[in-house]
Amino acid sequence: MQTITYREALNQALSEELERDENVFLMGEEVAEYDGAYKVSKGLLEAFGDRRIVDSPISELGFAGLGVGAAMVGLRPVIEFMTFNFSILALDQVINSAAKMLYMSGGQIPMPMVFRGPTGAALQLSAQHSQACETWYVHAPGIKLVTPGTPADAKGLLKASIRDNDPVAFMEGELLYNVKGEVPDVEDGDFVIPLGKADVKREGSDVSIITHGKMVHVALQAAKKLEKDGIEAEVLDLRTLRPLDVDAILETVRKTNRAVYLEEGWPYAGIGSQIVATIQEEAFDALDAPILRVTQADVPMPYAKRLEQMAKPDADRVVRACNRVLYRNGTGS
Amino acid sequence: MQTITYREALNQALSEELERDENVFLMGEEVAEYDGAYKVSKGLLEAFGDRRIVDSPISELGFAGLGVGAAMVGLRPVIEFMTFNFSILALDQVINSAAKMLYMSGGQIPMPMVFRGPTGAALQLSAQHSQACETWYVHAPGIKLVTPGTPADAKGLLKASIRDNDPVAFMEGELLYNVKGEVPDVEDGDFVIPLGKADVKREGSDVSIITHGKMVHVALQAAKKLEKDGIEAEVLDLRTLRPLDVDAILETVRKTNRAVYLEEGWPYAGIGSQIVATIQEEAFDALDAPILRVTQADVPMPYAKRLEQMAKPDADRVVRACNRVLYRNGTGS
Amino acid sequence: MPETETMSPEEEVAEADLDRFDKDQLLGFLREMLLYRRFEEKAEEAYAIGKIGGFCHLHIGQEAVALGIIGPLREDDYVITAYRDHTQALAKGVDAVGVMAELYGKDTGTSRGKGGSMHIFDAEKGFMGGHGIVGGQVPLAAGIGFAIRYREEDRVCVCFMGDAAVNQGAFHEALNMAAVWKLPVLFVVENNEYGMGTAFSRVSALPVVERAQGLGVPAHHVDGQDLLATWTLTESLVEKIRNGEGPQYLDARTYRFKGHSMSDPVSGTYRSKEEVESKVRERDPITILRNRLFEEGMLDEEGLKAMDTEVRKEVDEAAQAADDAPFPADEELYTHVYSEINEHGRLFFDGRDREDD
Amino acid sequence: MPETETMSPEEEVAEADLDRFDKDQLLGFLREMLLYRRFEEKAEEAYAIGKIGGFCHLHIGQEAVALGIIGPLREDDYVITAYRDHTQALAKGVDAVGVMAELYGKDTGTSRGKGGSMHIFDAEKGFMGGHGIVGGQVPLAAGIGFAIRYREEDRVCVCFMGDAAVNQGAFHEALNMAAVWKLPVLFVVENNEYGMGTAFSRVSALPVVERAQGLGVPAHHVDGQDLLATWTLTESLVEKIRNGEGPQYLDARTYRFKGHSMSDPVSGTYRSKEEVESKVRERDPITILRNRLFEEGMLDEEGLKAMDTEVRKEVDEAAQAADDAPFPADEELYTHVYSEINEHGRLFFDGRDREDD
Ligand SMILES: Cc1ncc(C[n+]2csc(CCOP(=O)(O)OP(=O)(O)O)c2C)c(N)n1
Ligand SMILES: Cc1ncc(C[n+]2csc(CCOP(=O)(O)OP(=O)(O)O)c2C)c(N)n1
Ligand SMILES: [Mg+2]
Ligand SMILES: [Mg+2]
Repeated sequence: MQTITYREALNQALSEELERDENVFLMGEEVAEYDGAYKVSKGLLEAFGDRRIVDSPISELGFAGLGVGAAMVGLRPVIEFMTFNFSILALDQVINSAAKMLYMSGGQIPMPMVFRGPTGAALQLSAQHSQACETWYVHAPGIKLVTPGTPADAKGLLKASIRDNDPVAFMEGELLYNVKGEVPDVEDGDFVIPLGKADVKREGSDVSIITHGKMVHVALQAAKKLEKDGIEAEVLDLRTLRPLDVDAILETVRKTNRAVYLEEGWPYAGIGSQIVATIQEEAFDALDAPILRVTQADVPMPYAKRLEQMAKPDADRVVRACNRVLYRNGTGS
Repeated sequence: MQTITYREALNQALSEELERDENVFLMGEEVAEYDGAYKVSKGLLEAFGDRRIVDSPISELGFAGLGVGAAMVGLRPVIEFMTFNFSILALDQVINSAAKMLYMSGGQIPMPMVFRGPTGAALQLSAQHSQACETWYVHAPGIKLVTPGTPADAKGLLKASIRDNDPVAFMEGELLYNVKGEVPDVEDGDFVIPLGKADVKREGSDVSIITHGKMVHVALQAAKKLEKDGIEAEVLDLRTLRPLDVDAILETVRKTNRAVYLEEGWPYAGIGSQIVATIQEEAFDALDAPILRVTQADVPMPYAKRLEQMAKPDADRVVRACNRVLYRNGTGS
Repeated sequence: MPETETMSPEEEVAEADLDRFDKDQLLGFLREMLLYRRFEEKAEEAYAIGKIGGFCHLHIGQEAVALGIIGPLREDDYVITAYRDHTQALAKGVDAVGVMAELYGKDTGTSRGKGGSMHIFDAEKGFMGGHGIVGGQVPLAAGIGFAIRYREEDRVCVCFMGDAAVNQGAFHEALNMAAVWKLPVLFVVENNEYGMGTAFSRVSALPVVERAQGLGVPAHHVDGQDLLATWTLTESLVEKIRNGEGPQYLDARTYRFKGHSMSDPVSGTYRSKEEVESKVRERDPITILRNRLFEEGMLDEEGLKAMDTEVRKEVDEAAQAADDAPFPADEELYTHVYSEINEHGRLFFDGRDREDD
Repeated sequence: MPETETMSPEEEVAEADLDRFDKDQLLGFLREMLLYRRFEEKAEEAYAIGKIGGFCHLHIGQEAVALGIIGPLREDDYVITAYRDHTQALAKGVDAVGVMAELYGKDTGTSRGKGGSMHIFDAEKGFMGGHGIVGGQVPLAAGIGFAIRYREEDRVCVCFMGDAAVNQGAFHEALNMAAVWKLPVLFVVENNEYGMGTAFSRVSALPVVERAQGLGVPAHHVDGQDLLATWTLTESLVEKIRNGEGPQYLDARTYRFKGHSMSDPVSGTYRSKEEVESKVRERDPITILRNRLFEEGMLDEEGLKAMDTEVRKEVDEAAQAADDAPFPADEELYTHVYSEINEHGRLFFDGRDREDD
């Protein structure tokens, strides 16, 4: 096992897939000469040249569409959005071209491509630069959505996403890039994690904290705090939101009978709303309490530090939600 | 009471508001010379001139942004999207400019504007022209979302939306434009329906069918079919999705203890998922069965007639869902 | 950096024209355009009796643009276009039966009945669709061009768009990228003067041919009703592109003889009946070529009639075959959403598989 | 239809320049630019010690563009810009204390601490923000121009953008609309040659000044490091616009002396240390104006020092005031999401109001 950062894990995945398949290329703003705005593509220009690592103009709609066109004739583009915030400009190409192409062509034109980059808030970047974009990428069928929370997941899932024959939105986290974790050694062979398998990041029997992406770490913090209070929380990391591991969700809920969904984004039609709907539909009798959701405050992200902290979901809020579904008092701090 | 079409109701609302307030103008593709792609703006060019009824180029991002800019300095733009399908191109301006402007300016710049046009499927327009866009417009805070299902609601809510000081997405239905209904006479004075109030379109005590937009009519059909089986369904039309009349939702659920959400759009992170999450969170003990959702099939819209019919939610499907939450057998036809 | 140039190809071409083609070719051209015309007239009929639904945008009046630009291409070149796509598909060699069956929503349609009129696809023939969002196909064309260059092939991609598409941001972004990376794409504006009911000149500060001037893609224009001029100019542009000179931009001036789509009026507030009638009388690309052939003594009324009978028969047969073909099976609702059904996890959330629980 | 023209204003202006301004004005110009410089240096310091967070894009090196273009405007004209917005706000008369307080995230900030560095707003002063999506403000400017024309006012809206924004579709769509409707907007590209770490010429087929050529907006360029040239040209462009001639486009050539944002390197793979150093040495707008004033005998070292001391004091006071000001109250989290809390219905869905149930 190597201990590397999430950033290095992504870099390894890109590098290995570029090496493995000549059809893979990386395009986006600052990905080549500048090594990536967040240095995820560091060294790739040098290793693979400017045919395969391509700096784009700031034309999100255009280069997303260019990626779709290249995929139409069999290349396997990896399109980097500097952050997914800017990708709303490109959403028409994602939804109306990438996600629908296979269907409206009657199966003729697969879309083996990946849109990737960080989603969600970093620190004090305020309203236009701090939003979790999952909902916009998961609502329409035809696209898959992957949200790794750890270096190992980042590597294994990015490799799987690049090999997948459908369009995949792959959402990272700016605040995750420096997070370290164990990842299988390169020498031990191809490390690929199949899409659609959730991962129990912590076992527990009292309450299930279900989550995805960078919130996995917040969930684990909350679980630690709960542990001090004698409560064993299970933390289920969905890892991929479409395909979604419904079996794993139902399993943890049937085990604990109580659940909290934690997500970075806004509540209305968020990922959590879908998970709640799914659980109540398919495990109605297993629930001893309503499922609560812990989300960003339902406001655009403010700049001021304290307001921003308040706006973000945090471990204390998760603890309080867990206590509520356990019908206990508990403040979370 | 006058009996007019949904189209005429919208036309009256536009005309009255243009008359009332010099700051209101209408811009969009084909709204002026052509009288609107669906003739909603018929006669307005003649009545108000080309200063206030403005044909735009096919530049959705551009003219949506132009509307935002005009609202920044106090005009009250009504921006027509020929259909909301095309507005995904404009979504960045809707979310990042319109919805966030007031917040990121610290309250200085209100956004008194309306984005309107038909949403959802018409007949056999296939994948790119047939989608319900509610989720994309409701997920982010800062914008309101209105979805009238009848001529009276169309008129009263459009007038309220134009007068509202926040950005409002106002979603109509191509298949609703010819629907007729009673609307208060013009002579009887200003007819405005406040945003945020749901409407019980049919009373019933056995099961609640909650819905919005054009699905109101499907829900009423389903209720009729159920009636023959001795089941009294209550049909609650949310009318506005943000603000959302949660009280009315909880009230009907507390009355019937069983609910089905019917919507035209896709299921994943759809409106229904939010409503289910809200109900189970706030009326958990009132539920005698899981809430079921009836939605579009989770596929892009196919062209072939029969496939399209299968993809769309219909009354029979609603009947079957109601029977399921009532733990009864019943086929719906 | 390529220089922006505006040529006047009509003049240049006028002399060369007929001699460049032999009689069989010329007769073939006429027959081909007649086929497009009769095909769409048939579609119009079928629409009227409800065999075809949804939107159906006819290309009638614009046939010379389809043939004049796609004709000179190699079989392995690519074509991509907007929703007004029937005759371009035929020009690229897509089977007329498949196109008609698609309009009928049949399982034997080019897109298996899922796409319909706006989304004709035939990947094998290099016909890359049929796209419904105005301007949406323009970045896709840049992507196809990118892939050609990436693979060091000498193919070309032709991207058709309507005049109104020129006002989309996608146009701007895609042409700039094509110019920067010298992508092998011919961007063709089928300039029929109107976007639906809006005259281009009412919503654009400059004429179509000048709209690429800030983008570094050399611009050309041609009389798109003159098949031979269009063909000849296209040959030269495609050659430039194949030689690695980068993208080219062509304003092909044409006219739509029918309404925007089936339910729209042919004329009305936005263009007069007289305007349409004079265009139909004087600018019909089929009439223009036919007259040339009459003048040159290559064809007479009788020959034309025979040709037309043949073409009509072909079209009738296509319609019959479409009518006879099966609709897609119900199971097709869920196929082709994903090409790969992952081993783990759920992909569809409508709960219909649990309906009978 | 306006003709696209490319002028060489440097030359034209060179003769007119100094004489057009009186001594007080000229000294005022220098003082103003010094203020911008010291203000941002102070912000840099405050950032280093964590008083300012998030992104903070300094305008250092580009001051003459802000002053030269905003200076000639009337108080009731509008300015809108991207995220590199501090000095433009100051130039439009926004209170330095309010801007600094915004950077500090304070309740007394121009956007009450909610916007931060990228979103300075002062509606009363006609400073319409501070926008973070590259190119996003360009259609907004068209909208402000539309409203001016709608109300038959003779105001002008200046829209700043970076060179990289020119590659956004929004640019294309907005400029075309501005040209079609003759909107009173001056589109200014602050052409500092780079978008973050990418040289403009690497991702654009044509230079900035030529990029509006297809859009019908007359194009101009100016040495944006030469305040007097910029001011003089702007006066003439604003006059044209006020006279109803429609939009104008200006390529203001400048250079960014600092990194793209606080955490980015000043130089590196994308531009050399030597390049930056030579620009700082030879193209500093403050040094350029200062030298002119020295040459003309209007200012000496001592006068400059006194001026600088004064300016520094002003900036220190602003920083102190910002530091002393209160942070927004917790309740502010939910204010300004909606301007109107409707009588009926729920607007917020995070359930926090029910947390203590
Ligand atoms: C982005 C977008 N906006 C609006 C529409 C609706 N629409 C379909 S065709 C059309 C007119 C397009 O005109 P043009 O590009 O000139 O092509 P033509 O129909 O003349 O072939 C419009 C407005 C659409 N399909 N996509
Ligand atoms: C749509 C969008 N894409 C990407 C970014 C990230 N980004 C912020 S600034 C910038 C560079 C912009 O350069 P330019 O327009 O030249 O302005 P400058 O920074 O030089 O003032 C980029 C890529 C963004 N904010 N918005
Ligand atoms: Mg046209
Ligand atoms: Mg720049």
